Amino acid sequence: MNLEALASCLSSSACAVTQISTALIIGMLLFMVASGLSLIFGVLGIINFAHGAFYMAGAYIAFFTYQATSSFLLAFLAGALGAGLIGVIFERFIISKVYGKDILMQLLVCYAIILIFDDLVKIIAGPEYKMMGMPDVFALPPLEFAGGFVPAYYVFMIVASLSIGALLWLAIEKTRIGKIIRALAINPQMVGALGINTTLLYAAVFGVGSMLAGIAGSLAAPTRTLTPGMGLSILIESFIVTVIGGMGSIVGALIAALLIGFTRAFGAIGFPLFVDGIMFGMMAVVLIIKPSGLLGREIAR
Amino acid sequence: MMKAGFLRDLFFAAVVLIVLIVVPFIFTKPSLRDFLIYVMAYGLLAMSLNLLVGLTGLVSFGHAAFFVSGAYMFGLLMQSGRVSIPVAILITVCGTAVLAMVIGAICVRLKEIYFSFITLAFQMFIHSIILTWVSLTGGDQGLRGGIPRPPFFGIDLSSGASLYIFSACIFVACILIMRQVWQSPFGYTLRLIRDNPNRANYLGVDIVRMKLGVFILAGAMASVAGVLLSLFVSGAYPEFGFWTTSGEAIFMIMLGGSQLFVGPIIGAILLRLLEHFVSIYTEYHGLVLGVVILAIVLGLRQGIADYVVDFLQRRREAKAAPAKEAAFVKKRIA
Amino acid sequence: MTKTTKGISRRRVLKGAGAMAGLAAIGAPHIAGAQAKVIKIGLPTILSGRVAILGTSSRFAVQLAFNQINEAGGINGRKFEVVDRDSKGRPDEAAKVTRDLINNDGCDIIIDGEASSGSFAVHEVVRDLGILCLHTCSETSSLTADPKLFSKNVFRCARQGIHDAVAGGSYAAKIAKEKGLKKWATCSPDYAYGRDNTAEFLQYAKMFEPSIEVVDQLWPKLFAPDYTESITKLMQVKPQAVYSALWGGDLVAFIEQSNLYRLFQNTAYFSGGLGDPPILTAIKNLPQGLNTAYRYNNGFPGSPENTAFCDAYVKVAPHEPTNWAWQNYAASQFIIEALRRTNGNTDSSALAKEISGMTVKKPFGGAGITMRDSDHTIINYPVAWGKTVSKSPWVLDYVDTEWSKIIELEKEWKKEKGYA
Amino acid sequence: MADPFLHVEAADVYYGASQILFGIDLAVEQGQTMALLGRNGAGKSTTFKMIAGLAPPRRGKVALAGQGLAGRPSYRIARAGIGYVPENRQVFPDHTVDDNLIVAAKKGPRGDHHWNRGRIYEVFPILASMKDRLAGRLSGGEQQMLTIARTLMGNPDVLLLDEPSEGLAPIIVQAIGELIKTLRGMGVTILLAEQNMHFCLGIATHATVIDKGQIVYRATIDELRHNEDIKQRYLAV
Repeated sequence: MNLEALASCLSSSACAVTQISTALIIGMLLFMVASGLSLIFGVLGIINFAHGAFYMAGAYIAFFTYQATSSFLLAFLAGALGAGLIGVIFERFIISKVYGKDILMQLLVCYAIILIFDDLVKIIAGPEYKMMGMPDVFALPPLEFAGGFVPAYYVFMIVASLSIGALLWLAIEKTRIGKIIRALAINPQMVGALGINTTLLYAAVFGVGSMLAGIAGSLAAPTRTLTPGMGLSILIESFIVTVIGGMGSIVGALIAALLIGFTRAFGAIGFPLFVDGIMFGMMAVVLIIKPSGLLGREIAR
Repeated sequence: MMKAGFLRDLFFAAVVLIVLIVVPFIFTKPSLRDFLIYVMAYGLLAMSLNLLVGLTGLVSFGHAAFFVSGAYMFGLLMQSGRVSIPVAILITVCGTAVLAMVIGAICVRLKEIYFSFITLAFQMFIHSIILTWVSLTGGDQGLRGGIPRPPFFGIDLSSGASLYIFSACIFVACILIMRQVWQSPFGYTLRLIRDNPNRANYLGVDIVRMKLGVFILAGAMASVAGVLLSLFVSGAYPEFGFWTTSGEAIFMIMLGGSQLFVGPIIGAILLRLLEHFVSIYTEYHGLVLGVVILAIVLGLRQGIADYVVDFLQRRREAKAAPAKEAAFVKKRIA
Repeated sequence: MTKTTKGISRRRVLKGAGAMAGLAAIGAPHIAGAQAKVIKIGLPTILSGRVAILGTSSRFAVQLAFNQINEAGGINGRKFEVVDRDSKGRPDEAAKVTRDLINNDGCDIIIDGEASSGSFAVHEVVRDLGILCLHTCSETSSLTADPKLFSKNVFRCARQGIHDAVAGGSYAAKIAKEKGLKKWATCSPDYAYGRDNTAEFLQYAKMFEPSIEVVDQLWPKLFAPDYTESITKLMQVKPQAVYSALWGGDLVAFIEQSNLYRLFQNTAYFSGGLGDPPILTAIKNLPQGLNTAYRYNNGFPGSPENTAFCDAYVKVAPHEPTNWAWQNYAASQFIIEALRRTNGNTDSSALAKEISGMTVKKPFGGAGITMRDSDHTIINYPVAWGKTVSKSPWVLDYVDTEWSKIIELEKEWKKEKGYA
Repeated sequence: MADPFLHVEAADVYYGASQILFGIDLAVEQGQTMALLGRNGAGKSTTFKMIAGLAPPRRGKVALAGQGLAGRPSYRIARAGIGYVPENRQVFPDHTVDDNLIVAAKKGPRGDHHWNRGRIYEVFPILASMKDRLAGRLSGGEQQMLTIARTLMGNPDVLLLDEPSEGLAPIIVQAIGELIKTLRGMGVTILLAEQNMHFCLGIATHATVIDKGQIVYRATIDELRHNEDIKQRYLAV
């Protein structure tokens, strides 16, 4: 434990800026993955343990698109939409068969999908590490803010994630379709009886949730290594985020993702050995005090 | 009644034990023994978890925490060289029971998926302790240097055959204990809690205490499974306590069936066989296993043993149905 | 795209239709006779998950070696069959599949393609069953250096951490002296190998250049996808040089993420794991002048044997040989040569007796690689450090370390550790 | 004679293995207000759920304006013109009153959209005054008004009202009654499930009595008013 280092970091603007940006960098990708997880749980009542597979799918699709086209924009869009599409197919043909079944059935189906996806990636892309590489647009020296340095790509990543998060929030809170989706989360039968095609809506929500994971994957592709099984590590952390933030709450996911981001960024300086323990500890404490998470509702179903 | 039931169980247990011991002497290939010991260890883990999942409706995602605690406690005790094997097992089971009591006291108050989450959190916490506390546990490399098996009461477990027989005896004893719980008034109270907690509450059942009781019991049984495995592989590894191990146990329950007492064992055998043969033929065993899981979940929609039991019951009912329907019609007309 | 070229059938055809019959099949005594002519090599390794390349590149090398000998007519008329099995990187699974390979598949010899933790588990099994085994991937020094773990049938045909630490330490000390690098930091994965490797490197670097001072040590998690917090921490500490034991995909991510911060503009980088072709080629923007240990290079040592090995390997694998590939290839050579000497007798102790002290020329030529008989680990393999360049062959200017110096310091280290 | 506007014929409904409805026949003409009367558990709600597609019949048929509905998903039935108002006032509690209406807005089966929020607030002035309040915070009567209004937003041809008076104070019940009368006056076709016969007397034109999952009596409301036997047997509390 080195609280002195922590204090001295916080008192220097250079250090504070760099570490705060670090927290955002870590937090934002987690937020993207966790918000999708949270959305799917909130509306469909499914804990999508296979969510990491969509993150992986997004990253690989972005990687191959970038190799083929050398366009980051296309790679990003392909990763996001590709993961979304796979999500819809997965929902229609598999997950929809276990709605309302006990949680173990859902868990098992997701486990099966993880196994299948990892092997498919190994067959299609091979077992070796892949790295997409930094697109030329972002091949700039890191930007300086108050003495601290933030790479240009990370600035883009943070802004993009926050914008997507804000769009998602606005869509859910302010648009008619968002209102319908919130209603769907609470009383799907009633929503159907009002003439709304709930089947389609479920597929769409699952698609958007997977798309968010795909977005995280394609945003991560230029800086993270692609391997079969890469979905696992991010799944565990985003799971912690979702539980802390409250299953079903987008804002909760944001707050919790930032909490984890700050814990890791400043933990690296002040208490490097306890970071992991603190994350699990926070999760346990939240579950004990408020099982539904910081901003979650008790489950109605 | 109880007594007759117990005698019958005892008889079955004796038969199973004899079969378990005799089979490897007929088919003498050592790999069969290896296979059976694995099935016993993982089967015991899955059965103990099913006390929570199938009997009480508590879906624990973190049951491997007790499996790993069993393996490490036992391994460390044996490596200390101060105790004999039976004493080490006794201490391990009691120690894990205490651990399960502490964790359970917090967990069983939570409902449904929150219970699942918090058990998962505790398991990951224990797993990260094992990884971090290198000086005690050996960190990611596990307990190294082998687990000594000093002879006791003239039994020397360093021979493969006696280790196997010892494991089979412990396994059958544990199954017998769990069977008694499964059939006892305590077991029926747990089923009531699973099916209708409000009614249980109304009848004056102390739900939290009952849940805690079965949680401790299941944890203790899981620790025995951990002991068996660590004795066999002569080591203990953090992976024993990773969430994938819990996942595997859940998978065994689902594969076999949660409502039949022996379902998880059937699941353990099926999964082990499946993995064994699939991994001989292809490195893409994940793909094959995944497809099999989907086929079972989406096709049968329940464990294989549960499916067979239901199927037989449906057939019996279908035979009895015409008579019943006639009676029903008569009643309506009247 | 992976192009999987299959050599001799690694899947056992004979298991056939009856296999699913279940328990009985496992229990059935395996058929002697015609099959006994085939010598089975069991290869437990990691074929799935994040480090699957560890196993697949090992498998390519082992298959290559035994295909070559099969094409040459086998040994004393006996052909080879390689049976591989996926351990998923789990030690308990590694123990189990190794037992299966021996007890069920009837493998005569085990080539252990496991990472460190799995190797210790396999080690217990082969020690228990008394079968010949060569560890080919674990670099953890204690695996063979610790006499408590010694087994007469078990060898290690892999780089040993302590050898590389001596070479790396002396190389780093020289550069530190030249460039005045005093402030050092480390950033290694938080597990046994990462910690041991880092400690050993620092020990020798400091021994050779006492002015080296370690200002900070960072321990990111193994298989962490993101190293940003470690990188920014390094930027706060501002060391002149960084040592890292990161490897594989983790290292690729670390280098790319560090590039974003231009970390290597003012900081010298010393890596134990960078010199592996799949890593070097995966990194899109490989900075020039990073220092790395030799893992494999098609131009070093510049011998015809090495070129022949590399050419044959890329014909069957989708990438150049890896560190694990040459180690496995060399291990196969030890086995083949030993069988030649025993005339195809697969008895473990007979083979072990031959392998002790044996020298093989493949794959590097020159004086060959020797299996030291005192502790069953290889010596005289390439231990060198070089600097990265931005295009193939990726690493140049390899600086050798005298093996006599390595062995001398290894002796002291063993004494220190109580191993000798 | 043409088929009735809303027509249920010989419909059987099962929950799992147990049969709930036995050969239900129902006919509601356009513009009628039909009361479906019966005791608690007689099968009124199940009948409604069957029509709305939430408890599809195993046998028999359901048709609206000659168009078969049985077996279709509930949203298709709603789009065909069935406006189902469930019992227990299932408002979306975390949505505002306004949002509850927005969620339900759709055109009628022939593209008509005479019901919109403006019109709703005219007809339900009490909702207009609290349109930004969360629906979960409304009183029971207000919630009942909201569920009716919400269903009207879908411009249905037939309104199925499941026990709108249940659990409400008499004065509120009266207000709901007035509201239904207003709707009737506007020409809305209504099927009204009730155990409270007196509530229906001033509202409905026709009555059907259901008991133990079977239709036992059909008449105009005036005939029922004077049939003491039926009232005693099937409706007395």
